[in-house]
Amino acid sequence: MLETRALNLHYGASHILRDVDLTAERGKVTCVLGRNGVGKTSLLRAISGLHPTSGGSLSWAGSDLTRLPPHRRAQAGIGYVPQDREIFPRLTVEENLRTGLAAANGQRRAGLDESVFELFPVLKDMLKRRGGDLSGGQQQQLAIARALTMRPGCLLLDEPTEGIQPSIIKDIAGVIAKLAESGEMAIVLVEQYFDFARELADQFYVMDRGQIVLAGAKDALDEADVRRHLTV
Amino acid sequence: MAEAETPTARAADKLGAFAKAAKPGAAKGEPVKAAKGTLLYLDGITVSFDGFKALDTLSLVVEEGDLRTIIGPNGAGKTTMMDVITGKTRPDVGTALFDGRHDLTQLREEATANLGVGRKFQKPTVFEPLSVFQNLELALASERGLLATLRFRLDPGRRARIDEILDVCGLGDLRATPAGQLSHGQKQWLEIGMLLIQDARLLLLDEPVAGMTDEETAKTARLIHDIKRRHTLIVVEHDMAFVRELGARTTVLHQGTVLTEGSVDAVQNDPKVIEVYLGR
Amino acid sequence: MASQPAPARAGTGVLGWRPGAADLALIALLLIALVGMPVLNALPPDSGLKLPDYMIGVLGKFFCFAMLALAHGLVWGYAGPLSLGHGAFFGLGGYCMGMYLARQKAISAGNELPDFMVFLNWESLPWWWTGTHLAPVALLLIVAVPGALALLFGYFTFRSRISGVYFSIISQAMVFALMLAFSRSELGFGGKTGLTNFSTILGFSVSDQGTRIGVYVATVLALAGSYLLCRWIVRSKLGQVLVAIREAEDRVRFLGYPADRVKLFVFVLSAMIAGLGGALYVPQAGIINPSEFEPAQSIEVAAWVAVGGRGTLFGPILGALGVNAAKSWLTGFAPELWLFVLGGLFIAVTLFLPKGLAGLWPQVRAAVAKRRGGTDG
Amino acid sequence: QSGEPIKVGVLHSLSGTMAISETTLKDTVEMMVSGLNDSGGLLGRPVETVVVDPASDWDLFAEKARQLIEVEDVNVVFGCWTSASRKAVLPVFEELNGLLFYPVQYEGQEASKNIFYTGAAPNQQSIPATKYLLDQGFERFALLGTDYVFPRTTNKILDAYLNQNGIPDADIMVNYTPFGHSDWQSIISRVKSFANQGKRTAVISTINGDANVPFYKELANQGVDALDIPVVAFSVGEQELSGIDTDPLIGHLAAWNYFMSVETPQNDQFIENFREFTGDQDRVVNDPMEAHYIGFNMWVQAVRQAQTTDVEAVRNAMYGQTVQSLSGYEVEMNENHHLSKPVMIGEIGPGGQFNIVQKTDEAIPGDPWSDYLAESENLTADWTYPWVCGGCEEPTFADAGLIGVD
Amino acid sequence: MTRLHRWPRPGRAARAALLLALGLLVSALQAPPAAAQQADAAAFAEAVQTLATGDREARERAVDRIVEIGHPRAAAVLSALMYRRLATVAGSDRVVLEPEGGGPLEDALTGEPVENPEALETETIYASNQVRRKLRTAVSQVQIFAEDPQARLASTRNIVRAPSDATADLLRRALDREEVPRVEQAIRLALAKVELLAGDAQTKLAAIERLSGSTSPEVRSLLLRLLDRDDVPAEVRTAAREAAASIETRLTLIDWGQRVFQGISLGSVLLLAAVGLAITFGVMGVINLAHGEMLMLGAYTTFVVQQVVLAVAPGLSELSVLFALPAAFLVAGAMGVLLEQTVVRHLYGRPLETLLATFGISLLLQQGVRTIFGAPNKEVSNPFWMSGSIELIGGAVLTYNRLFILVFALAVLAVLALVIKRTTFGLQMRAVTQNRGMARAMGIPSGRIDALTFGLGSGIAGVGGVALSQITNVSPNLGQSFIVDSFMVVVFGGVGSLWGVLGGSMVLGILNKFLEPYAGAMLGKVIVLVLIILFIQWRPRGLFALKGRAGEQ
Ligand SMILES: Nc1ncnc2c1ncn2[C@@H]1O[C@H](COP(=O)(O)OP(=O)(O)OP(=O)(O)O)[C@@H](O)[C@H]1O
Ligand SMILES: Nc1ncnc2c1ncn2[C@@H]1O[C@H](COP(=O)(O)OP(=O)(O)OP(=O)(O)O)[C@@H](O)[C@H]1O
Ligand SMILES: NC(N)=O
Ligand SMILES: [Mg+2]
Ligand SMILES: [Mg+2]
Repeated sequence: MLETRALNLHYGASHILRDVDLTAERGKVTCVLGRNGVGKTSLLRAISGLHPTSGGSLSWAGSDLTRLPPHRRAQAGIGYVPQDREIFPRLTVEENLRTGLAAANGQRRAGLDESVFELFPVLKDMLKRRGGDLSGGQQQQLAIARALTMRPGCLLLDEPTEGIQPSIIKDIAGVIAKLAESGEMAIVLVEQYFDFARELADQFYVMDRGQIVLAGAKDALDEADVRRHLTV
Repeated sequence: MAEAETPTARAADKLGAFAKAAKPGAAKGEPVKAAKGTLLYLDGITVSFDGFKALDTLSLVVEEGDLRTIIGPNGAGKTTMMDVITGKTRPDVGTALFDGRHDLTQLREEATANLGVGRKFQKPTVFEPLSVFQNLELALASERGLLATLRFRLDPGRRARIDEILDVCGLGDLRATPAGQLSHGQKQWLEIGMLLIQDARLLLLDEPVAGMTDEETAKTARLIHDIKRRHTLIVVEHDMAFVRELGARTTVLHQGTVLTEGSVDAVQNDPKVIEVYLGR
Repeated sequence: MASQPAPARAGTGVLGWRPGAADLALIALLLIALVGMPVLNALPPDSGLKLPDYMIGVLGKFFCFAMLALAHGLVWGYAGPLSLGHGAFFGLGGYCMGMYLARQKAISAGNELPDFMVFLNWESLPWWWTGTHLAPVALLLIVAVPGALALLFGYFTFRSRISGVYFSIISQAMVFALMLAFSRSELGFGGKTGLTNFSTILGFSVSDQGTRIGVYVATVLALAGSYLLCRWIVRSKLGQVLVAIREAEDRVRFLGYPADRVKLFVFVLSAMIAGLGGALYVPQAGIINPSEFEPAQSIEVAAWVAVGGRGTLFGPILGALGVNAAKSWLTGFAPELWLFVLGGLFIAVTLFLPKGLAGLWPQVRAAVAKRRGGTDG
Repeated sequence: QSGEPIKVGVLHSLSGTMAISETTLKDTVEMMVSGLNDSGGLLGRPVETVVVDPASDWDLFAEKARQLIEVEDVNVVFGCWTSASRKAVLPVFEELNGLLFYPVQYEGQEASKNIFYTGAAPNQQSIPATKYLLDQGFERFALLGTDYVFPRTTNKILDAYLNQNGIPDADIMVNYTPFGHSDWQSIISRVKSFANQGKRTAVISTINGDANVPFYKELANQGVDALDIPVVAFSVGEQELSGIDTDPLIGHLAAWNYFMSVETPQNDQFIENFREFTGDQDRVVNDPMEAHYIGFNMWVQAVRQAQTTDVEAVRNAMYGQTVQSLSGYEVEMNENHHLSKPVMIGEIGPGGQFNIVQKTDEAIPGDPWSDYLAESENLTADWTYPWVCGGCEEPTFADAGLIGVD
Repeated sequence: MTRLHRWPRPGRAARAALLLALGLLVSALQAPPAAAQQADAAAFAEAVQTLATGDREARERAVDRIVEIGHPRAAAVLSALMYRRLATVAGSDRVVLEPEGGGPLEDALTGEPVENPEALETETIYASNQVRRKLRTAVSQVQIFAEDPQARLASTRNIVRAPSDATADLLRRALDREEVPRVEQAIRLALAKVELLAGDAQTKLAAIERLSGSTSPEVRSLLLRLLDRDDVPAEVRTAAREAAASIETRLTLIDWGQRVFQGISLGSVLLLAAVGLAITFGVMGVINLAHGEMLMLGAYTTFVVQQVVLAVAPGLSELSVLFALPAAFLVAGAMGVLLEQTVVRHLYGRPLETLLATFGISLLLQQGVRTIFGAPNKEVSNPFWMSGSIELIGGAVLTYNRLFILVFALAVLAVLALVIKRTTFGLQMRAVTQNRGMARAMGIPSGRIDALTFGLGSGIAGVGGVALSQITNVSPNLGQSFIVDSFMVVVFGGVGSLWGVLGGSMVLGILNKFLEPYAGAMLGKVIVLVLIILFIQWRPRGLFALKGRAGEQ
């Protein structure tokens, strides 16, 4: 279980996250919604450790991650698909995927898990192409596949459908659901595409101006309520 | 000089007026005849990288005043096509005639831009250390020459125009914020704003609503309907709801060439499109 | 919002220094330099404040370096390209002046050829020395030659979109090539020794203290003029375009700005300012030789700018003055240690003052603000 | 000793490319000064060095020279190595009427009133060395030099000298390389094929500084044997050789006015003192150091004679001063500001020392104006009445200033 | 100035000395044995004494005298003189020598071992060039009949250096006896050279015929000299002209080959100088101006290791370069790690600031080394297996040190390529440098990887410094003289590409060597620099640039 308690984050002098409490359980998809600029990405960056927090705590599977550097968090099982993909541009697709093995404990020798290619067949064709040469959507697929090779216990997805063609979005939805169902993985999904989110989510958090303004299980939330927070 | 009009004031009410005579989808390699009033005419464009053809004898015609949506699988070549139009990528073969006179494939980026081709990039690129306001000021339609730039004055008319666009993009409060500090979605809006204020004849929008909320998506659609009366637009998107909302003539690219072309409905129900793109 | 949100005065802190303060500081500095120093120099020798004669020359050289740094900072700090070859323009300007001075000396000795040519058995003056004995021609060449090189180099380089480290390194290649070429005695510029042992400038004896002060004052004024010119440019919209080019050159092109031409303009202008600085340097240093073209020398110029503060106009001036003063003092005061101090300074500045000396004040203010913000945030 | 210290400026590069050669000269002057103080100072006053670092940068040389004279008020400066640096400070010394002791062999064609040249003039080094080669039957010469004024001028003189001795231009090859040149492969193979034409060939090297180590290494590796193609160098001394394994170089030559290997008691003493002073038992000494030794002692004598450190008075007192050189010769300062010195030719021997194969019986007076060049053969340098000029064909009868004042 | 100089290296010198001894023994046996022996012994002792104390001319005469007398010790004494193993003993008129191949000192006259040699203060007798030339001639005349064919070859070569009629006779006699084809051919050639100038027209023609296949520039100039003479018949003239022309053609070809080798070898030096930079600059993007100082550290490590080996295990001194390789890697690598941890680490993402900081570091390191080791050069000797050269036809030579450096440079590059492309560390290193944050998010410990990467680049530079110490100055300025070239290589080749470093260094090396003969070293370099500038206009991202989108990021 991933748990943040009173998480705070600053960019310089501006206070971006204010006392964010969030819980994501294994086997569930936890969806974070909110308008542009409310701090969703910042929240994921705080969890992955890429931006230091200025207060609060974070734990995963019972152990405290608050003070750990990002690579230790990754090794502890936090996988991250960032919003702007962050592909290693001059590594080939295959090498991009291999970077995930650093965190996949015990898997380093085993090599790549072929199953990602079932989800993203285009990557299989492009193993030797450099990541930076891929089209935007291909890069997005690569970013997801790369995170999966880490075999994370907790997967953070920042708008994973952005720029991806509809048919693959459907597949991704299927995979997310499957991963969650297997009960192995906690999934935190940041999404603007409401229908997609609604279809997958077990639990919602709605953010506004750096705060959680609404939270609850899917069934417990009123869609109109949520939508209200998503409009200006 | 751009006179101030308020784009948001116009409702998206003219879907119907947009009906254009459907042209037969050009088969691969077959040249398309350019009609009168054609603003952009891509003819047999091929772009290859190490033997891989990102565009394969692509031909496309866009009329003056057209709104054209382009969809297609990831890697179909949509962004590459925009790269060719704006002079970022030189095709191996083929020409891109603009306004019937200028071959864009022979021009440098700035020349193309000065002919009136504006672009919003797939990955938002703004000038990070400059404020939102300054980003817009840079994009503001004006003489681009060296001396003109040196003499440029921000008169009240221009200021008003920037304020107006800030409003449209919902960035009014952030006008003094360095663009580097914007969130992803805010950068998207800034880019759109920069495109609008450029007052170009042909606007290329690469995935304008990626990362926007549904409401913002709708707002963008309205915006596009509004400006299409004065500009020609090519919009690339994967968000089919948005594409439907635009309701424009749609071209489907696949493997670097035109798979089919037609109204949104026709395209959506095309089994080939469903096969390669929409999924079942 | 102020009436003119140009980058240098946007007040966003992005470009560092608060403009008014920089201008005031510079005005104060130049006033002291312009009036104070000559006055101190004119004091009687036994008064404790007397500025030794030679200090005027030393200060004058610093101000020449400041012009070079200003020129470099204009390109690097605003438009982005990091030149590791700016010594080329400084040196060329210097050589043009050196040619004039060498001819003056030859003429005063009744010769057609400067000493070193006589020495190497040259029969007649090579064509590239034509007219160099005339002050107006020399003055023209001082800006035209560096400008022409910059135009040539910049035109091809910017057109080919050479940027980043590639630009830096080939600019280094340019200055290195010049160094080797000018070291060749056959080129007719005095080889490795260069041009030295001058007698008169514009008819005045170069060793006369009055002439010295004259050249010194001219230098300070030239620096002030260059500063104003640069300031005007970076505050115009062109300055914004420059910053935009620095950040995302491609994007600027897609907006229709002629990025190459803009960069070229600034680069040539910068070369001319550097050339003028070099020209004023020569009568004060008493020598010009190919060591001005040494790559390390040009790297040092970048170091001055960085120490002073990249992205400002005031910073490079401050950096050049500060580093050179430190160097001049230390080579006499601690001849065996000065490289440690200088090296340490460069490291310390980068680590602790990322925006250079000019960024010190805003940095302090930001730190204070942050502390305050932290308590109430 | 009491009173205001007498200040001695030291203007040698302690950093940059020339530090390799010049730091030892700084050490030498400091050692001499400390010795002088130990023995009671000068005119009853202590002597103090003012060391500055011109950092191998010739503008800085000029600036530092000015600083030494104007601000530090030094009475004399010992400094410079390359001719280029000397040319840079010359106007400063003339303008401020300072006094410079320049300790390095140089190309001549210059005689400043404010400089005492304690190194060799061409007729004390390059000409005798070339004559030695001619005497040994060499008929073909490769003149290799670093491209600057010393090699250029030296080669110009040697070219004229060789021509006058019946060597045609076809048998003279001239090549210049930049400072610090490090890839000598092709030049040495060219020299080898130049030498391979059946005539006995020698190399005359005016290669300076850093370029020498790679030069000699390549020479050794390409198997250029001193028995076949000897190299005689004018800028290579014990100091330069200490960076090279000299085994393969045995027999190559150098010409100087002093070698560390001369066997005299004062030389042994000097070496011992220097090693003690620097705390390094492996330090070598060389010709420019000896030149400073001579120059410094002469200056001290002149000051004592003049009873003042005033430049004019000391300058006048310098003429005719004699000092026992480390090699046991009596060397004298002439009116043309050059010394009479012995000339020695040595072959590189084991351990980087030179075996002296020829030395003149007498000290030879230095002549700054070469007799082998048309433009200078009639020039005379003499700073005493009636000549009073650094280079003229007839006496000027000008006021030499202070002559006769004690 | 007191010890006998250290042993000459094994190899040519030793071999020749051995043969000299043998050869002289032969002549010694021919000397009148019984009667004159007493008198000879006295004369011999006197001559040896003269060798020790006489002036140059006296020594030359003494050499003649010793050859004449033919004393049984003559060979040993002369070879000892030639190879500087002959010494005087302070405080006595005794002359001693170190025997061929080592062993205790022995008395020069008697060959008896010297008692208590440590107590003696000896001084090597130096034979000047003149004397040694004399010795060499004396030696070759005897040696042409030596048993070792190698010695006969060498002697043949020496003999024709100063041809005379007597030489022709000697060569003919030698030819009669010769059985080894290789030597026979050499003698024939030598003879032809002599006959070319001395013989009648018929002999001359035959000689020209024999020489026309030669590749020696010396032969060509002999032929040309023949053309200069008035007393030569027309047909000889024609033949000589043709022969000279054909030699010329061959020489030109050889010359080109030689230049290519020189270019490649210069290229390999550039490669070694630049390859470390390919990591710190090419991969990490740090404009590392302290790179040159890492080379310098490597070179100084070589010096220190050499001193240590000389002190601890002098027997291994010829191998000290090999010990220096890992040592230099560690020293420079450790310095790299230290710098990364203290300075560079704080500057990632600010490449231009690293330029300033590393410039500062370079000043510090330079002055630090100057303070510790002093400004003058340090001696690093070449081991014997890296000294000398292979002689090819036509006077072309391949020097061993350059061959080694070439092979070594390629090996270093290959190892580096393997590390980068094939190992996990290499992958993580590239990932970290391309996107530090994301690499961390992928579980890669970027701090450690960064430090190791910078350490690797620096360590490799240190290893390069070991090689450079073999061909250039070991001085505090060493780095400065290579830094500009290193950057040129990396940029010319294409930043971030190992192939680029290889291609860049080789192209620049060869270009340089082809321009140098026409333009001179200085102008040649200027032209190369201008060509680099022009080339970059054409390929703005270097020879091996990444194309496409990935290259822009
Ligand atoms: N590097 C930065 N420096 C300063 N402020 C920043 C920075 N990055 C983001 N911000 C600010 O922090 C706020 C939250 O940004 P964040 O990226 O977390 O939003 P988001 O919810 O992910 O938005 P979006 O839906 O557009 O991706 C925004 O208002 C943005 O302006
Ligand atoms: N430099 C390159 N080298 C190799 N392949 C490239 C290069 N540049 C682009 N490609 C390939 O060209 C194809 C077209 O890319 P493009 O970006 O135009 O696609 P797109 O239609 O915009 O896709 P998306 O919807 O994902 O943005 C992709 O398959 C991409 O991998
Ligand atoms: N005078 C010299 N050696 O430069
Ligand atoms: Mg976001
Ligand atoms: Mg795309």
